[in-house]
Amino acid sequence: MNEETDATTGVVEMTYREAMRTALADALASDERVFIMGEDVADYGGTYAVTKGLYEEFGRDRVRNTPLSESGFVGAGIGAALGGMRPIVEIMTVNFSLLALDQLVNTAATLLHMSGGQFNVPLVVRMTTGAGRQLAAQHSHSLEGWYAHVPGLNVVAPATPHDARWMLPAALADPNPVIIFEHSGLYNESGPVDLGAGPANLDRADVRRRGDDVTIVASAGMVAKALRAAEDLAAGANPIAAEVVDLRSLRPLDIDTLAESVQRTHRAVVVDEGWRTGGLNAELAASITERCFWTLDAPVARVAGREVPIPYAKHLEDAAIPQVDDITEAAARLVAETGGPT
Amino acid sequence: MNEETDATTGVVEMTYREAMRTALADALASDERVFIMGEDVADYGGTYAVTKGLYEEFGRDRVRNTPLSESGFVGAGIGAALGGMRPIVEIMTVNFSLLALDQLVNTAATLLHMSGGQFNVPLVVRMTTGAGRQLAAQHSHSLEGWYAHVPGLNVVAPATPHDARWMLPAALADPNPVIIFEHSGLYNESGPVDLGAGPANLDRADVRRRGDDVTIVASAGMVAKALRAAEDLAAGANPIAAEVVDLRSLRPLDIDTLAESVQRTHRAVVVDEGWRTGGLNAELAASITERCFWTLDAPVARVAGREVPIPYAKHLEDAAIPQVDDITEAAARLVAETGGPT
Amino acid sequence: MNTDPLAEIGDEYCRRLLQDMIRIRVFEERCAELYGQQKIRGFLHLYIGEEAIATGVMNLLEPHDAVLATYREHGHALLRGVSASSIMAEMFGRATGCSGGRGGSMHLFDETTRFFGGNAIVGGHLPLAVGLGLADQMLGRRGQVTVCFFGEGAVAEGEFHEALNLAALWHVPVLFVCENNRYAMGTSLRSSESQLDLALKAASYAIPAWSVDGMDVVEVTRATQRALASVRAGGGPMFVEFQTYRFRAHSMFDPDLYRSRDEVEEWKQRDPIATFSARLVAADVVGEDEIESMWEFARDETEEAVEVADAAPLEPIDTLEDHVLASEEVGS
Amino acid sequence: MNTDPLAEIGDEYCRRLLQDMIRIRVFEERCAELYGQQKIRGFLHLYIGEEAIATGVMNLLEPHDAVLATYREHGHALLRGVSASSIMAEMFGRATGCSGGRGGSMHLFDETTRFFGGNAIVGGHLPLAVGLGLADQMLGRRGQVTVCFFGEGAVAEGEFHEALNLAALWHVPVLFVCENNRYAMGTSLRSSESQLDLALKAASYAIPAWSVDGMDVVEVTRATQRALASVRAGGGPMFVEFQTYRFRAHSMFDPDLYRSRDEVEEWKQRDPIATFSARLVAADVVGEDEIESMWEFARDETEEAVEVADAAPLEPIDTLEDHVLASEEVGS
Ligand SMILES: Cc1ncc(C[n+]2csc(CCOP(=O)(O)OP(=O)(O)O)c2C)c(N)n1
Ligand SMILES: Cc1ncc(C[n+]2csc(CCOP(=O)(O)OP(=O)(O)O)c2C)c(N)n1
Ligand SMILES: [Mg+2]
Ligand SMILES: [Mg+2]
Repeated sequence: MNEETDATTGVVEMTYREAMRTALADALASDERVFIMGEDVADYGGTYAVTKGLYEEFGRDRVRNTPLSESGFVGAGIGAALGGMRPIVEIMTVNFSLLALDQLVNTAATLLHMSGGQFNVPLVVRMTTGAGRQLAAQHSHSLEGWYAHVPGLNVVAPATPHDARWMLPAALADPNPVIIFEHSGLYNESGPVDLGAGPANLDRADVRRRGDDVTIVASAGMVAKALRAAEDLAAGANPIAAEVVDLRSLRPLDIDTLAESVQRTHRAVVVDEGWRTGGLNAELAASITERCFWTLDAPVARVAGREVPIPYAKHLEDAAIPQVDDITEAAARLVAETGGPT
Repeated sequence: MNEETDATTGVVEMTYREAMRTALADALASDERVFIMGEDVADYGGTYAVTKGLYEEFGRDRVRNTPLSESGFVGAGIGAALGGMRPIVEIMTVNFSLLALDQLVNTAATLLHMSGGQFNVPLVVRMTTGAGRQLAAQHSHSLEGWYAHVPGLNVVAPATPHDARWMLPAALADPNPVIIFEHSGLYNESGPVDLGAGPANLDRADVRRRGDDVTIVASAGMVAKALRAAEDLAAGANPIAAEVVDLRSLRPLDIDTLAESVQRTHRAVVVDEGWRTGGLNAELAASITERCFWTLDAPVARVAGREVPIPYAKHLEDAAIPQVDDITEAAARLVAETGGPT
Repeated sequence: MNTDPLAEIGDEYCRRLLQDMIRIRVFEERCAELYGQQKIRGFLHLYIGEEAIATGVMNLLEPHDAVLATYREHGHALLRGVSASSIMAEMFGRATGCSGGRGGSMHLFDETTRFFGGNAIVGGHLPLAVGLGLADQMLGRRGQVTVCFFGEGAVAEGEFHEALNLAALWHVPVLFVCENNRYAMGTSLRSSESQLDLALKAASYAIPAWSVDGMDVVEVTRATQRALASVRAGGGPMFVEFQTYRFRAHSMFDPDLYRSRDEVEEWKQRDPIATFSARLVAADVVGEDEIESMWEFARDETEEAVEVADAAPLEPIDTLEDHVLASEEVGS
Repeated sequence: MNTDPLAEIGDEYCRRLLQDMIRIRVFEERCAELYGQQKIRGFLHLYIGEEAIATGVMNLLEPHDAVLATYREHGHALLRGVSASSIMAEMFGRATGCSGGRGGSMHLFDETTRFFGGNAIVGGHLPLAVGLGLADQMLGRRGQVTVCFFGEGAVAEGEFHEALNLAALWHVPVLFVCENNRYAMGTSLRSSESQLDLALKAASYAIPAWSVDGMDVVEVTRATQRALASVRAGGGPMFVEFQTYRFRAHSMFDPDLYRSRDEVEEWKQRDPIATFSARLVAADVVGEDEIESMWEFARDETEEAVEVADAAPLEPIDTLEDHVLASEEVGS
């Protein structure tokens, strides 16, 4: 749990979807330069019903439907940002963001540098990510790691309703492009949100559960699975105390927090819903190893997606992406192979 | 040097560009299903003059100019492959391939799986990659690592004229999509090509120089720099014997060959022209560590691009990408910190 | 021309068209139920209301032709000759499904009938159609056509523009079939196109194009006959826009808040099956009882498909990583 | 109309147009030399032959307007008021360059004049223009225009299609200026477009469009006046195609094998500077001597720019990672 939620005053339970919608409504109400654009964000209410009701309240100009033109409206978002607006561009899913990748990588991320510091791009892009809903190979990518590779972008992945509520205002206050990844499996999850907390930081990881035997690093949709794995590990025959770290920010990566934890636990498991080879999990394993090589009892264990386009059939999809048991087993094996829990 | 080139008969010296052109001409001559398409591959002769003279010999249909429509003609290449042709699609540079990434990731790489094994895509895509020519932020990407992340694709990076000559026929014989990355800095480099060697493997790394003190892993444009660094290391005050491994294949990664080498040297330096965070270098560091954790004398050292869009000015661009001295220093430091050369 | 269109087409053929529309309708009504029972998962996009288009077009294709469709393709696959049971099994995620259970509703594929999906990136399959046509052209397979179905929403995508330009530039034998059901999810054509005349867009690529009533299977047939004749004769690509409407929501997730009930009801008055049935009865081509048996036939086909699919095995989990890379040529 | 166009424009303005075309010509001729001497590196794309377009258009813009151009933009930047010395310094990779030496020839930027590059992904800046226009519209900055220059090669890109549709759909104040020099590198319009009438394409988005002689600075001026008046008055986006030709190769790397010497020579007969000079002399608007002093002025401006750039410092290497992320608002 992140500390803000320990405060009692003004802490309410709400779903991730409600938290994000509250953040959007608040942003539209408090800054007239802010507007939302994307496919079906208006009457339809957003594919995941996140923008539901907003166009009735703020009108079609500020909650603006776009045609199916991902590259076009993301580029228009960059232009609007350059022109003094604060666009929040919704790309329906990361899968379709490939059509707009040129705009984000070749323009949004490069303009400030290419212009010698003259033009910054205060753009916020939201998109859903992840698998798990039997949508098959073209609708189930987890490509956050690609965006996290690009200098000039900030990339965050709120894993809790609280972060869903408070990362957006921070992103809007940032003078640079910020990409917000929302795991589609999280929208119906509820949790505490401190309504008075104010903008959250966009660059620090957060320890969601304390433990001294092994560090489990996860983000977005994998955080909940990691926490459940930690519970199983604690409830096991010989209990293992797992520490669970929620990355929150994918770029920059908060290696300090990870290193501090691993220095204590001497063991690390990184969890990544995306494909294993060349995924964010590889960067995490590499940086943790650089910082903790001498204190690690074993190589960092990687629990990641299988190297296959995500299949439709449930039993195959489940087998293709990391499940709670995969995390539990990886952590238990790691601890067992290195002398057991302390 | 890879073994084929030790053979004397039929070994000739040619440039990387000539080698690739020879491979293309040979492919067009030997299989009428093969055709080339891309921007300015015909009269213009290709931006890097690789296809020069081919349309005069094989005609406009088989050496086909395309409009500026990267997504369109890459998709057409996939369709032509499905229809029984063997297209060689040239995307001028990896920078523009972002416009076609959806076709490659969501279609070329997924069709076989989504169709339950019914439709394979025998497509070859060639593109240049890399920086070093003062082309600035939008024309200097090294994004091979992204393609190497995608199941369903094969990704190779010939670093020698010999591989430039013999990887193409292997790619054409492969029933799956193969992406060939040609570093634009290599075209004028010459080296030995065994004209009788035949198709090269697309899945094994190759030890280009033997040494027992440290393993330097590189690919594409970084191989030559790694070899020069190895010479400097050997010529230093207290000589260091560096082994240089050319990855050749970026997907699949030949971890066996890397591990075998590191088991001997106990030290590894991975070199990557791309941005450090989340680059292929991270995957290499992570997999080498997994395989060699107990024999490594120190964490794998990563020499990679600085986290900045590539600037135009020469001194800044040079500082942004790995140079020979960066590799030499990293290797020397690694060896010094771990008891010096054996 | 003032000859009677029905006569021109022939009674037998009219019966077949009606039967095929009914087969799609019944099959999909059942899919909706099965989705409610969670036997079908993921996304499910129904074609109900639009059956005249697939029916009119698919019945005019030859075995060697190639077909590409969107995620709203159950009817297209069915009429292409993919068995109802293998389509149903696919949606049940079974090993015997037409994509081995790996594709689901959005990714029906069939190599033997050259059915290239089942594509779920809007606009993404248009360039593939150009390439398939190019292969036919370069390999000298005269008379062969590639038919590419897509929704009007795809027209806004850059790939539509690139594909049509390439098709015209290279004069490939491709028939572009735009299923204009007026909405892309909740976005009406008016809010997605600055110029509503889609045929005019095709003309800007010098591609012959016209707009046709997609609720009338006879009109669809006549227009498609003309278009196919020209494409097969080497006339280059053609574009036909069929005006239609989907009676159901976009997908089973769609609350359908963006259009009025009245609008939907108005269009339902033009139900392609009801209107064609009435017309055939009026013209004495078929009798009420014969029509009833057509529904009966469709129900039997569908129920058998459900039974077969229900009994079908799942792919063993250890095959998960199969079909990522082919060991040698398959398909195409 | 049969009024004398020169008179309409006025002598003073005519002189200015001629002087500006000459400034671009002289500046770029020098760039070519400096490239030979390796003082300018990377890619260098010359505008020689096309000067009438930038000259005619840029002279009609207001300080609050926004401008986007391609990598062939030295002239546009110069006439926008970016100093010759800061442009030259940029190409020399110096700290005093208009992009701090980080952009080079393809990426000239200037915040004070709202010059948004210098964009090197063909077609990539068109959507940005739509967004800049949208910002003007939403912030109620009436009368402000965003002018977007691009080559005819960009018309084949999907982003052209998406951007024009969005611009028309949203009625944004953007002027699209197509510099049709007939070639995209070595690819002629004929081999890149199935429909050669580019204005007709714009029409398919319901955007008013026409084609104009881009070798005649007076025609460029008159057409742009019309277009700008409409856009500033809230008439929505406009599209103007200027027919022109580049006298030099695409870039300094281009062997220029794809077009005949005759073709190039024919077009050189229509050199916008030579023809306009002759016309002004004939009309007694300027004398030979005055024209000579215009060349003199341009040479001085260019030589001074070279000197200043030559003396300018390099960015310290330790600033490499500056300008990757802004600490607070800058520019725009
Ligand atoms: C590139 C892309 N963007 C967005 C989506 C999400 N999406 C799926 S279907 C659809 C609407 C498409 O409408 P249309 O093309 O008219 O076809 P219809 O569903 O009406 O048959 C959208 C936006 C997608 N699949 N692909
Ligand atoms: C998306 C993309 N594809 C390819 C290129 C390489 N390229 C640079 S300029 C150019 C030709 C563009 O021609 P045109 O748009 O007519 O402009 P011109 O150079 O004639 O002024 C090409 C293909 C690029 N920069 N961007
Ligand atoms: Mg539709
Ligand atoms: Mg041009």
